[in-house]
Amino acid sequence: MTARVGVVTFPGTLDDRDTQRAVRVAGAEAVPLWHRDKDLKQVDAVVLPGGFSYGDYLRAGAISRFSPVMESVIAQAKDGLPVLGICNGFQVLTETHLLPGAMLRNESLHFVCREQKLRVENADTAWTTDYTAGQEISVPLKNIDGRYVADARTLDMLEAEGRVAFRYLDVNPNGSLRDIAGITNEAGNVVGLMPHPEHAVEPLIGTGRTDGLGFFTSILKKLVNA
Amino acid sequence: MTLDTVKHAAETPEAEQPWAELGLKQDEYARIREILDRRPTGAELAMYSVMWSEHCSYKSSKVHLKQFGEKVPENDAMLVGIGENAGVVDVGQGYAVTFKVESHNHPSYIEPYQGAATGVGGIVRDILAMGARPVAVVDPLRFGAADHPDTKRVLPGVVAGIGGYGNCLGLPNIGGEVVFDACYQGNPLVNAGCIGVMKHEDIHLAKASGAGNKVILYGARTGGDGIGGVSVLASETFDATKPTKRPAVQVGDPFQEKLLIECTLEVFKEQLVAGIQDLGGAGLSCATSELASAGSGGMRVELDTVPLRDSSLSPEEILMSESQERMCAIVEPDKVDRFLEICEKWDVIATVIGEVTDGTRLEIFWHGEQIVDVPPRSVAHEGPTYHRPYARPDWQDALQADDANQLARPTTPEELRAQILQVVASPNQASKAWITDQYDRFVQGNTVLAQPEDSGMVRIDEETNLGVALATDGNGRFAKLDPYAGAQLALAEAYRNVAATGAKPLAVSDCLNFGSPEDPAVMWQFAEATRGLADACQTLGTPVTGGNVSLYNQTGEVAIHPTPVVAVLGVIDDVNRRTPVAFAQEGQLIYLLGDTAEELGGSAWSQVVHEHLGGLPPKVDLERERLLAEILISASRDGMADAAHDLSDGGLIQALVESCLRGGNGARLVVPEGVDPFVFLFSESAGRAVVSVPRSEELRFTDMCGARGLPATRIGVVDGDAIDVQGQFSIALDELRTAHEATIPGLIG
Amino acid sequence: MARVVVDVMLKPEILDPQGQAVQRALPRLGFEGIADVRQGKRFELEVEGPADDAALARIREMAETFLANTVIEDFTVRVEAGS
Amino acid sequence: MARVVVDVMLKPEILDPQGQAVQRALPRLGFEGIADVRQGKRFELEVEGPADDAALARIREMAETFLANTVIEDFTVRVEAGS
Ligand SMILES: Nc1ncnc2c1ncn2[C@@H]1O[C@H](COP(=O)(O)OP(=O)(O)O)[C@@H](O)[C@H]1O
Ligand SMILES: [Mg+2]
Repeated sequence: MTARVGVVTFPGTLDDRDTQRAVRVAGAEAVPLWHRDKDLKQVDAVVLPGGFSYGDYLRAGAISRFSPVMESVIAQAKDGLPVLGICNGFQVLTETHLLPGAMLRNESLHFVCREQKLRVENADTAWTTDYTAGQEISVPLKNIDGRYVADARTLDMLEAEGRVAFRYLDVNPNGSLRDIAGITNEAGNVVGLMPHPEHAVEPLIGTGRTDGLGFFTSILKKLVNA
Repeated sequence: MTLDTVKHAAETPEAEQPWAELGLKQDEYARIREILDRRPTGAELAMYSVMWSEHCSYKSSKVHLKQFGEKVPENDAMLVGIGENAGVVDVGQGYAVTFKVESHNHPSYIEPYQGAATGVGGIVRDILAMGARPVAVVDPLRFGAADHPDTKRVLPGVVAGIGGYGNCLGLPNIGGEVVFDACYQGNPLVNAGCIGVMKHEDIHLAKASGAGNKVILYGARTGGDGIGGVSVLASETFDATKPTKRPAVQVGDPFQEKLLIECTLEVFKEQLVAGIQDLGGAGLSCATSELASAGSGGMRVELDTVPLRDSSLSPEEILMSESQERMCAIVEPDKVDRFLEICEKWDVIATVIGEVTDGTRLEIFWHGEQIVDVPPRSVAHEGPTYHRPYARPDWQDALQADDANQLARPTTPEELRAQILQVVASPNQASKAWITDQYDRFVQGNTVLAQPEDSGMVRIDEETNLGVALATDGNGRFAKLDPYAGAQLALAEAYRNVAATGAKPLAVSDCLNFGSPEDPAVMWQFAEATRGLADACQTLGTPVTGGNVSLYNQTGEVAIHPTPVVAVLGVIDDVNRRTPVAFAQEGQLIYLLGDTAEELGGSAWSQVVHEHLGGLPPKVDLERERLLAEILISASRDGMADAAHDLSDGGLIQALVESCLRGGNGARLVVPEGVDPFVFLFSESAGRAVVSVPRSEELRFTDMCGARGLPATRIGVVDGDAIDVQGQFSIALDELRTAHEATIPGLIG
Repeated sequence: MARVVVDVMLKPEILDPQGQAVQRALPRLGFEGIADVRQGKRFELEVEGPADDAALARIREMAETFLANTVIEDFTVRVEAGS
Repeated sequence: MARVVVDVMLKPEILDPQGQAVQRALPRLGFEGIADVRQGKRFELEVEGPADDAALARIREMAETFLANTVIEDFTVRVEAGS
């Protein structure tokens, strides 16, 4: 038995096919989900991939958040469905308030594309058990609205509860507060991050490293062992 | 205002018409009247004027471009040649690849962000219209002097526009060029290229056949964008005094284009399309007349069915509008419903605006009244042809006599070292990361190599690891010294760059950027460059599959350097065998391949150290280029070289600096006996590359070079954290890195 | 038809790099004496029918849930004078 | 200190993809009756000293040359009421 991981396509999503590939490389089954369908096809987990859904118009993620598929994702995430939001997917998750905070334009005001070093701070979420806490990984990062912000109380809470899941190392590429690259919800099933693990699952392609594969093997193990 | 119908035109032969304002010449207007046997209607005049503009009709250039077809080399790979939206080549395993480079120069000067953005949008639709999924873009750019205030306006806007549009489409940017030169001050060059991939059976052509088939316009609504833009912006030099009531600037909507791509690929997949054409310059005028002209019948269009953004547009304006993100498809009647359904799925507006007829005319109606009745070929394919006079300029001899080899050279190792740092830090030779880091190079998950590699490379089959590579090059300084040789050097460099990564060069696209064709000196440059490129393509066996011409790149009397930009596409059977530029392994041996002569004309050194342009460009030896490419490809395939970097502007030292910095390793070098260190490091002789060879492969590698007659000189070893030239100087990598990387952010950031 | 304007600005406590970039550039362009710049968004909505209390209430809700992200942004709604 | 507001909007004839995307989304969110949406920028400038004619003239020049791209955008300058 293998796990079925849904990958949502919104209009303007770009990394859906890459994410499906990453799911397959990890050994799970990738199930395409369409923004207009409420039906999640009984998947065991959902990834909201990167891209520019609705052109990032208004605010990144603001329009997608209201799609039919998100109604189901929001409802089931609250019941424990594992959900991973990558880049634009992370932006959608903050817009839905499944994750706290918000994303603003990069401090440099430019789009930035680079190989980014991260520290995995929380290796207990549904998507990070194949890493060890404190592990350093390098994956591609590419965004223009990637500056994570939240008020001080929220940030303190995230820190205190160990919910800062990933932190930028060496360079903070977008001015995110407290170098936050990704966070998790309290239950650990909903995780969002700006960098792109799905672009780092095959040697030779992209950065030539496979540091991102752990996200997809983590969820597979969790689901298969469940 | 009364509608100028065909009937009305026939009845009012003497009515005054604004043909001159629309950019037509008197004899052209007379010819239109002759073709129609009456005066044209306003709508017809609009169509002819825009389709007969330089930009759309290639009227000054086509007598020269003909050579690309006449001198086409034997090449089994060519599936679709010049004349379609883009050429198509066979890359094996049933795959076909289409690619093309286009210019969006004038619009990008007026409005850098939108001009560049819509340039990307336009070339992507060209590729899409061939039936292919776009998989990567490249962007060869030229700006004015790096420290000129206007460059600070134009460059960031252009880069943000290319990134803003391409990133949002999900197309990895895998290469390009950034060149600064005062000659481009008022005429920056924004060229954009795109690669698309399809299976052989999916190739689509722009033609409308089959009476009764429907004409479907889909994508964005039509607004007043760029009306007159084609003729005003692309075909004449600017006339700032002319008032425009409609925006001459098109605004791009990359989100709409992304939907258009996905929607189009889906209708292709379900085989719902009999013919297709993108809407670019000249909008509907171009799409309808070209589709009808290439097809077998006529076409009838109800123009009032076109969805509008601005309801005040006149029929003439609708025909000329250059609103972006639109496509036009020919669809069999029983497939229309499914076609519209797929458009709805992707939130794309689609409208049946007409049908293919069994007649011979393109007929356009406005609320039931006929406003266009023309033979489509006369609009689309039988425009005027000029044999413009050309003459070698009288200054050419003096320019060539001003020999760069006579310039003062460094006299001490310290001076040589200082000049190396100066060249490596100069805007043209410095790292372009500040620019290229604003482009997504990872999206689609198939990028094997991207900037700053010698060529971009993407995997096109995940099972077999088949890949394609693309490099673009052009050196306006060389072309100014000798346009014939300059064009060949551009080709040679791109060809070499592709081979350096291990891919086999297959085919060529080009973007020819020149000044005014009405200047005989410019026309001579153009004639020489096209002749040079066509000859070289024939020798190298790489056909020109398509391209673009941009003329009138000049301010007043002063033209830009002749700037032929050449893109070479290559194929590699297994991307695992690709060769990067980085010296990643300490201890490997560095070999210089090829011969170094004393060739400093047009060189980076002469520009940076002496602000000099004169003499002759490096000699072209195409047989040598071919041999070098074969060696580089074999070395990659058989694992004999772990790194390779072609030598071009900046010479050997530039290549070494780049390979060392990329790999994070230094190099210890020895100048071969009897060679002048300065010439060794700075000469820009063509047909050369450096490679790093594992010690275990040395013998096999040198045997191969020896057996095939390619000079291979062992010049050093990858080692340490400095570039150390024995008996000369040493420069720490840190110092080189700072020099190389700080320049562009310092000037522009 | 009435025109309603929704202005959306970052909350004062949120760093506004766009505004700052503008402000930093001003002296270089020869404009002195601007102590602070904030950059936000302006939406112009054409409302079918009158911009009465009911319509404005609906637009306020739209701003609250959609046009602004109230985690980081404040907004104001007003009927454009003269419309 | 006075606050001066510069509103920058795309010219009416220029395509506004953002405004269009917002407008298209509204019915799905249950907001009917909005015929058109245009999205622009709002700059709030804190001026040292009074917002007198001279200051406004300078700001107008700043808007013309810098804050707005007059190839595609229009702008208005006004002193914020109450400041
Ligand atoms: N505008 C650009 N967009 C993308 N890549 C670029 C651009 N300009 C330069 N590059 C990349 O930077 C690298 C170095 O460029 P260049 O020095 O022109 O290469 P070469 O001399 O080998 O042709 C190449 O990989 C090139 O593709
Ligand atoms: Mg190169």
